[in-house]
Amino acid sequence: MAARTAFMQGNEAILEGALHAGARFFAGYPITPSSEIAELASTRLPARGGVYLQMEDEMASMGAVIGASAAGAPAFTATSGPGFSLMQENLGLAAMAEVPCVVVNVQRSGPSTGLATRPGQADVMQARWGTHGDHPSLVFAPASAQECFDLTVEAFIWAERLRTPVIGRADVVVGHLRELVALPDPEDGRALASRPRPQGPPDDYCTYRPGPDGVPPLADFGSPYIVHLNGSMHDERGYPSADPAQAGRLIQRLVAKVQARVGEMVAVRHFRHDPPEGAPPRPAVLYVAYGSTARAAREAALMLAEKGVPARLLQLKRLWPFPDSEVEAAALEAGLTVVPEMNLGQVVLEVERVVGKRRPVWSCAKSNGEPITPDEILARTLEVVGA
Amino acid sequence: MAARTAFMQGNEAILEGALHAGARFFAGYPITPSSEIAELASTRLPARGGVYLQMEDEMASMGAVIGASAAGAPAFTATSGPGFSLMQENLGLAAMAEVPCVVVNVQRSGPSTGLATRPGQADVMQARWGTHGDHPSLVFAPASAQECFDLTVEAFIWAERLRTPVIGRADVVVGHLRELVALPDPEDGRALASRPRPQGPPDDYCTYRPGPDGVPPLADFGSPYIVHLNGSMHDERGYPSADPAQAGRLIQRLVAKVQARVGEMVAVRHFRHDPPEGAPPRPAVLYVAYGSTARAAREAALMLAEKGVPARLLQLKRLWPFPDSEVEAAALEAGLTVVPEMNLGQVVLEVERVVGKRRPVWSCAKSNGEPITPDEILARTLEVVGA
Amino acid sequence: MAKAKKRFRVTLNRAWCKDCGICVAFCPAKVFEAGERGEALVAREEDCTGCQSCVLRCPDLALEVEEATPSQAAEAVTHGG
Amino acid sequence: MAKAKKRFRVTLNRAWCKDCGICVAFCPAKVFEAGERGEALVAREEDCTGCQSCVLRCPDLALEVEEATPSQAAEAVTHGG
Amino acid sequence: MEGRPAVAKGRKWQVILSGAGGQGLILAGTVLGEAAAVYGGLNATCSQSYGVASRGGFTKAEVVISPEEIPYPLVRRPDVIVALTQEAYDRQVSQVGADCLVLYDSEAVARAGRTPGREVGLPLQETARKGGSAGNTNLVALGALLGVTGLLPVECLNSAVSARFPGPDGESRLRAVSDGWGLGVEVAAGGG
Amino acid sequence: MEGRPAVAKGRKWQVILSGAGGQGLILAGTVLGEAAAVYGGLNATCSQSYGVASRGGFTKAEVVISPEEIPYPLVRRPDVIVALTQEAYDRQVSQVGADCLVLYDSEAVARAGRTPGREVGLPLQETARKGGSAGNTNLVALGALLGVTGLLPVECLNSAVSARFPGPDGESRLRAVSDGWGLGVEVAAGGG
Amino acid sequence: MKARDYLIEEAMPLFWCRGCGNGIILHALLRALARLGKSREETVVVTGIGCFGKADDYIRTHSIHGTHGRALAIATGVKAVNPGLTVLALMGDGDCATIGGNHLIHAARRNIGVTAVVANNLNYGMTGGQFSATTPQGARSSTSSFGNPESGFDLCRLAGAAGAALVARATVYHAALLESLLVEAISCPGFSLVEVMSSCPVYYGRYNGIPDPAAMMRWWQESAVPASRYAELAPEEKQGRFPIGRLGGSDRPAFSERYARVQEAAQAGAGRWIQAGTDR
Amino acid sequence: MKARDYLIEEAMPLFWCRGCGNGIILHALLRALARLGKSREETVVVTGIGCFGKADDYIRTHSIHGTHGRALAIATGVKAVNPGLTVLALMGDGDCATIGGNHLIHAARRNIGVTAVVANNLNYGMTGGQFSATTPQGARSSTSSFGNPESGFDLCRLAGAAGAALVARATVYHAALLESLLVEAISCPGFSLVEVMSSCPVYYGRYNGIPDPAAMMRWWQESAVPASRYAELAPEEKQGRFPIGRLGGSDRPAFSERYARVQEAAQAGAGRWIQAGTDR
Ligand SMILES: Cc1ncc(C[n+]2csc(CCOP(=O)(O)OP(=O)(O)O)c2C)c(N)n1
Ligand SMILES: Cc1ncc(C[n+]2csc(CCOP(=O)(O)OP(=O)(O)O)c2C)c(N)n1
Ligand code: SF4
Ligand code: SF4
Ligand code: SF4
Ligand code: SF4
Ligand code: SF4
Ligand code: SF4
Ligand SMILES: [Mg+2]
Ligand SMILES: [Mg+2]
Repeated sequence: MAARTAFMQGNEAILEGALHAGARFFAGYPITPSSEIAELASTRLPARGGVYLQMEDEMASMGAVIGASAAGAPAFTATSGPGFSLMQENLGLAAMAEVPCVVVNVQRSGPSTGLATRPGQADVMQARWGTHGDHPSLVFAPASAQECFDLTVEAFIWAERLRTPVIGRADVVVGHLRELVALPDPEDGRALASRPRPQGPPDDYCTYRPGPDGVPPLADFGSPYIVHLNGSMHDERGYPSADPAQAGRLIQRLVAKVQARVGEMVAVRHFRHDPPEGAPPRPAVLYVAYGSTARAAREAALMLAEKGVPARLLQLKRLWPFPDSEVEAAALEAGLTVVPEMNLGQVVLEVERVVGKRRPVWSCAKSNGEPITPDEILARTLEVVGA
Repeated sequence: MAARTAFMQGNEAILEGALHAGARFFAGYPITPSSEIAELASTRLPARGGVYLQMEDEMASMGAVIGASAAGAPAFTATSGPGFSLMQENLGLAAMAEVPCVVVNVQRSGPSTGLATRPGQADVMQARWGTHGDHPSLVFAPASAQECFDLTVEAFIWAERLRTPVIGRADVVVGHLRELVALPDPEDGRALASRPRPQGPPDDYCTYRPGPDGVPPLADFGSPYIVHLNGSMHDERGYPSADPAQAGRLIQRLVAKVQARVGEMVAVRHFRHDPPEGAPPRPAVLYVAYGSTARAAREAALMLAEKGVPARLLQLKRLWPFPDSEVEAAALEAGLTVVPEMNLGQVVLEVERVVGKRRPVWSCAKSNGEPITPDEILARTLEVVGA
Repeated sequence: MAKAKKRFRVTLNRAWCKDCGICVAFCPAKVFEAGERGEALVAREEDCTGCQSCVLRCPDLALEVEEATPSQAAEAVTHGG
Repeated sequence: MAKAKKRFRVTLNRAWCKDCGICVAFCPAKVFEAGERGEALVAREEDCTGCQSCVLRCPDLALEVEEATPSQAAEAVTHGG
Repeated sequence: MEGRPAVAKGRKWQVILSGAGGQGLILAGTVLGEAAAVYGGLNATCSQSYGVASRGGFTKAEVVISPEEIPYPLVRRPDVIVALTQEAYDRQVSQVGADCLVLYDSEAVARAGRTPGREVGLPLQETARKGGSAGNTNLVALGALLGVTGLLPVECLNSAVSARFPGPDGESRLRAVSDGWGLGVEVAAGGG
Repeated sequence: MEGRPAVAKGRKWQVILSGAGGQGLILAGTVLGEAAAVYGGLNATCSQSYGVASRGGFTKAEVVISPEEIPYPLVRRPDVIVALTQEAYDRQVSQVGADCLVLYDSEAVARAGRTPGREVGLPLQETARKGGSAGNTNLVALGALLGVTGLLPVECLNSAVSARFPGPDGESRLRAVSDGWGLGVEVAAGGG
Repeated sequence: MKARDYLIEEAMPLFWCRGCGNGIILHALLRALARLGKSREETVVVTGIGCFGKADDYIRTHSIHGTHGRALAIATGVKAVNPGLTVLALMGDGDCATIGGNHLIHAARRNIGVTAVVANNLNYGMTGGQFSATTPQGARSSTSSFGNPESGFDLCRLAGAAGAALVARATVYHAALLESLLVEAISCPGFSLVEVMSSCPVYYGRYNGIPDPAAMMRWWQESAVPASRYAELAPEEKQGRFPIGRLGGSDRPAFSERYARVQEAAQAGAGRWIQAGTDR
Repeated sequence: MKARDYLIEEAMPLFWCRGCGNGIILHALLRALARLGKSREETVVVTGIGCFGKADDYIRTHSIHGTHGRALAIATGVKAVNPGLTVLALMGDGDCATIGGNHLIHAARRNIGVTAVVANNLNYGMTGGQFSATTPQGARSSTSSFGNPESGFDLCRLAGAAGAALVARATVYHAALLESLLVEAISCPGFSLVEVMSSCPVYYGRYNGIPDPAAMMRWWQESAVPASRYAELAPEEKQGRFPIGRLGGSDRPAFSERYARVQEAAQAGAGRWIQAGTDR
């Protein structure tokens, strides 16, 4: 039950979610449309004994987040496209050294400086593939202020539990949208996000000796369990090793520890909108959508049902690991799938891969700095349904 | 006809290719295993009146490359994973501002610092999706020292012709491999790579008014045609504009200008290895491979044919835009497809998307810092062929 | 003719001006004045000494001060006087 | 007993030493010598003054110099003498 | 949810508050949304414009209020547009349908009467100035909006304003709301 | 291609040159590859080891020489291993098949005789020292390799060495090759 | 050409806020170009991202509007390839010294013949008034409500220590001085930096009790002291004051001059054997 | 604990080349920790990437081996969260001052209580001897065969100008001085930098005619001059020489001390209304 409700911006809800999950550190570099998160963090964190650091750039922000997390503070940053691009190298460090942290990317319209205040969703593939090398990827995408709160908490939980960076991917529309948010009792949350910590004699501790779930317990800098974090290839103690067997095991484990838990994570939300009773039976149209676009798709689904076409919406709350089976099941059940996105077509490629030519998959792409509207989705749907 | 042959490293051949194509500028920051390119550039470029700049980091390297290219010099840089991650933001600038340049990524084993001297191919998706926002992507992948030369020339040709950044993706094995390379007469090359330049009255010139092929002619800084380059959303003159119609057109054009010419670009190479005469007919196995892995696959194909299984290899010389139709045709003709890669499986996702469950597609992934061997590919093939 | 005091023409480009008040505050000759709603007005052009400092300091390039041609000067006198 | 000259034990860890020659070049008492193939040798331990400068400057942490216990000192004298 | 004043189930309202940067329109939108969502028991969303970034130029806030869940949170077809500057009025003229009410500041918008539907011009700025601060024009406008349309009981707005401005100038803000509301109710009563 | 000395079509050779950093093994591999490809009319590849990065530690170069095209350019199963240090010998003991020849420096490799195939120990370093420079051990080894195996006419190697070292010390390098070749031929003649 | 001839009049009025100092800097720069008789062809303006970074929208020369913080890196590439061009990098304090700090010190060290013009408004205007690397300790901003816990750079001292050929400072109040410093800087063959203390009434002013444009100008008028006089002030008198004018620089050959020597040597020399790196 | 107790003996012998200065610095650092009686728990070593960046392989305290150039950013996060820790950033010249230059100047400005130890071997050892931002003008390297056209930073001057609390320089020849400077630096509550001129015989030495380890040591012996004496040298005498010892620093409260004030104020204060940025 919500302890309190408030009318707040998505960005504000992200901050509230982080605080609720136990965040004690933020380092960032301002950038539209994420700056409100930093601004709020600059007063709220010190007020609870935490630290807000405004770093010199995004490389430094990610670096400081990693350092702070290693020192034991649940830590996060927030940015947008250009800053997210600059964070890629150190995101890889967090993945490889297994330092938990949360990175919020409030997307805007790119590429490059692009349209800095306008909506876009073209950084979705980047959130998966942006840094070099094989690495795990865990990305949540809220579609409302409430989900901004909830999924930020989720992000922290998994970051800490799995010792891995987690990305929260919002977009301008959601980040700047004000809605009612139900906030749980602050006391609940403290315990929510927590990392596995070592037990037993400190001398036996190895920074990278995995527990049964593939996640090695992590001690804080300053504790008697001496920690050796390493972004180069390393052995279980954290010391450099080029042994191929060791290397292969480590790279596999980084990905597997996340994959093993996807069943427990937030993934999708289903919406079904059927035509008014008595309408002639027709194959259903499935929308697969995420972030603010899911809201437009929902409205389009309602309109479509009105027009006599059964409409379903699969809202992706988790983008990566991609919810393959959920998408596959929903798409095979429907007659065809439409994927509306504010980019030239990114998630549609994944949907195509999963559906594998067994059903038609249509892209409904818009990339001009304007939010996609229900009417545009509907028009595109009628076009392809007709086709 | 080759004017001369030389036994040289892939990295050296990349430099020769760049020089042959007319490169006059290199800016970079050393990193294993690409440093030989910088080292050679530092003597060869000034010897022909060009410039070698060693910049303070990879952001700066990409920035200087863009500046130099805008000043009229065909320009390039070379790096590896960590540096490539840092170049992403300015790669987006080159794409958006439409400044031709070539970026060579000699891949190593990641993520993060990983195994710095060991082979890996895990930056293939990054080469497509590494920067934020919608953007074009043109990536070539050599598998021999000769192809290092040839595809570097190809990269410069298309970068200049299309006013876009082009990525040359090698890997340690190829970059450090020494083989015989046939070098054409240096005189031929000069004219090869050239950008469309404006004609007519300078006052009418608009930096972003596209020619019939969607590519706007580009004048040099210093010329009477005044150039306004812009990484923010802009109109045809290069001045900021947030008009959605304009923005939509621009983003579409950036991608379309590349897509329109893929038919003229290097794409794939086919190899067919049939069993000795008299062997019982069996469905063929297709390998789809790129870079040094294609060489291992070729050897595996020979062995497979020996064992009575018809084997085909589709070597991808161009990774992006992905050669969809070539892959589709080859895969549908074969009984099944195996995709060997030195990563946890990246290009296999594209192959799956293209083939779409109509034929089995198997990944043969290795990610431990060791090169993949023909024997491993063969073993994996026999496993899945049996299955 | 005795050396007449030079006259200047002060042009304020209303389309560019944002009424920041800098010219009003700093003109040594108090040529400008703030209007009712804070808008900048050229109130005493005839007092202008042509020092150009308002031109240099206007953040919107909205000011130009030129020596008046004799006819303009005469006109200005008529207006101002 | 008259105050005897202090004796020192100079230990060179061969497994860590890379024969860089720095100790040979800089020991003020010329305790070290380069061997046939350039390897560092403790040639005149008895001359060591215990100044520790070789310890501080050995790039491979391969040297230790400790004051010899009386028995070691005696042994050293026997050897050295 | 409990504790909220019961509000009669009404229709869905799509409202645009527009004017220039610095006129506090985002704040007004937030207060309106808050009034509806926190104090009116309705669903509400409020979003900023994604227009040209400008220093002092055109700005707008979009507010959607509905008794039902709000899937698409932006305004698709406005029911009301509040325009505090001529630029704001002009920019939106072409997008306004016949069933859209335009409420404008009669001082700032000289060239009105160009939309197909009902238009109401009120001395919003003037009323704010008279009330003590031109900076309260946004709240006067909100009051007037409620007065004219009745889209929400003014008590909800009062509660939202009191909550957001607990300080000493809360009084004057509440007055701005009620002054605006008075203007609006008069129009509603008299027809516009 | 034209202008090259005709070389009898032979078999494919997979060669590993191994030792310590600083012994010039990559250079040796390059020269050998060059000798085969540029002066022998054969196909050749030469690659560096992807082993542990080390300062002065184990290093190797892999050379593949073949009259046919070389699809896979790395060594899969070596035909010859040249080992200039004990570490190099030891590290590869377990990977050596019965048909692989091991050619080692008899001074550096004290504990030999542990591979299943033929082994030849020669005073490579000593020969280089006597020839004037221990730095030429790599070239002595190449000469010996050719002498023992005949995998390439020594003239090809001479041409490659002359081309790469046009300077005054080219002489001494050629001598190193021929000294090594002499050692090797002796073994080949006498059996090892 | 006259100053106005470099101005893109179609783009006016300026995007910047009422009373923003950027327009004063822009105008001074156009006058400096006119005084030096620079042609549009030979002049290249490189900007980053930020309020002042939008200056290129108004300048009728070659230009590139790049990425935040990277203007000097881009400018370095331009100048290296064509040393005959006049290359200007126009940046905010954040652009130049916070995210762009590395390129600043390396451009100074490398002594590349670029003139950096920094509009130092003591905060990030474009993104809503957060503190930057030049915001004074204790000042308020949208991310330092309790006073900035960090200290601001002395940009001129920093660039000087890094090796700049010329460093100078003016304020938007001292517009005539600014113009002559720009003339001097642009004429300098090595790396030059002109720091301009500039008004951001909307953020820095408002957060720190000087929201009025004229009051901000007065603030500059009062706190800036000509360098020669500043040196003579007692430590207490220096409090809250800063020197303006030419503040230093070192006389070394510019990069392009030295690189010409490299080119000569390379054209004379031969190739060499390349040693591969062992790691990383 | 004794110096050797901080050493991970299992990892020996050192990875570094014969005669490399890094081991001398490592040893001095371990002695300094011992002299200060630092426990393993309270000490955090942050490294970047490079030869000296591998120092953490041998140190038995908490450590993180990060990315190239980012050690100081990581260290800043560690210290900000737990000011009680002793945080050391061990970097090469490239790591610290070339790619990492921005973090260096900002760490100094912010006065974060971290000690930066820079092994300045005048080039990039790890990648095969290319010139770096400290390579002297004219010196040869694998990318400056014709002599470096750029000048090298005076790192101590740069960090001082950026605001460091303590800057000092030693050489690997002056190992005892180095140890005491490290003790002093680690004891300093603000940002401290100890630059150690270090031997890379394999690359810098070989390219510049000093391939012998002992000869490189002699070079340091001859070119380093104690700061007090250096100040008195005539300009000609300064040629090819540099000062060692404590070289400057400014006495300001460390970041954590100031941030504690922010936390106090925030705990006393209330929330506020957030102003959204308008762009970018
Ligand atoms: C990589 C990156 N990070 C952050 C931003 C957001 N951003 C744009 S301008 C700016 C700072 C502007 O400050 P300054 O450079 O001082 O210029 P001003 O606006 O004050 O003139 C920031 C942080 C960006 N565009 N790119
Ligand atoms: C982003 C990135 N760029 C480049 C490299 C390659 N690299 C590794 S270490 C190094 C430089 C080493 O020089 P320095 O920091 O001076 O340390 P040294 O090896 O000399 O001790 C470079 C360029 C890298 N690892 N990451
Ligand atoms: S200074 Fe310029 S912008 Fe300001 S009020 Fe005067 S004319 Fe207008
Ligand atoms: S030129 Fe001088 S006197 Fe004339 S209006 Fe301007 S500031 Fe006043
Ligand atoms: S100084 Fe150390 S490493 Fe060098 S020779 Fe002496 S003991 Fe060996
Ligand atoms: S302690 Fe001093 S005297 Fe003794 S061996 Fe070492 S350097 Fe020589
Ligand atoms: S925000 Fe500040 S710097 Fe930016 S335009 Fe406005 S006043 Fe100028
Ligand atoms: S390359 Fe240079 S710095 Fe690196 S270990 Fe060797 S001598 Fe030391
Ligand atoms: Mg600024
Ligand atoms: Mg170094």
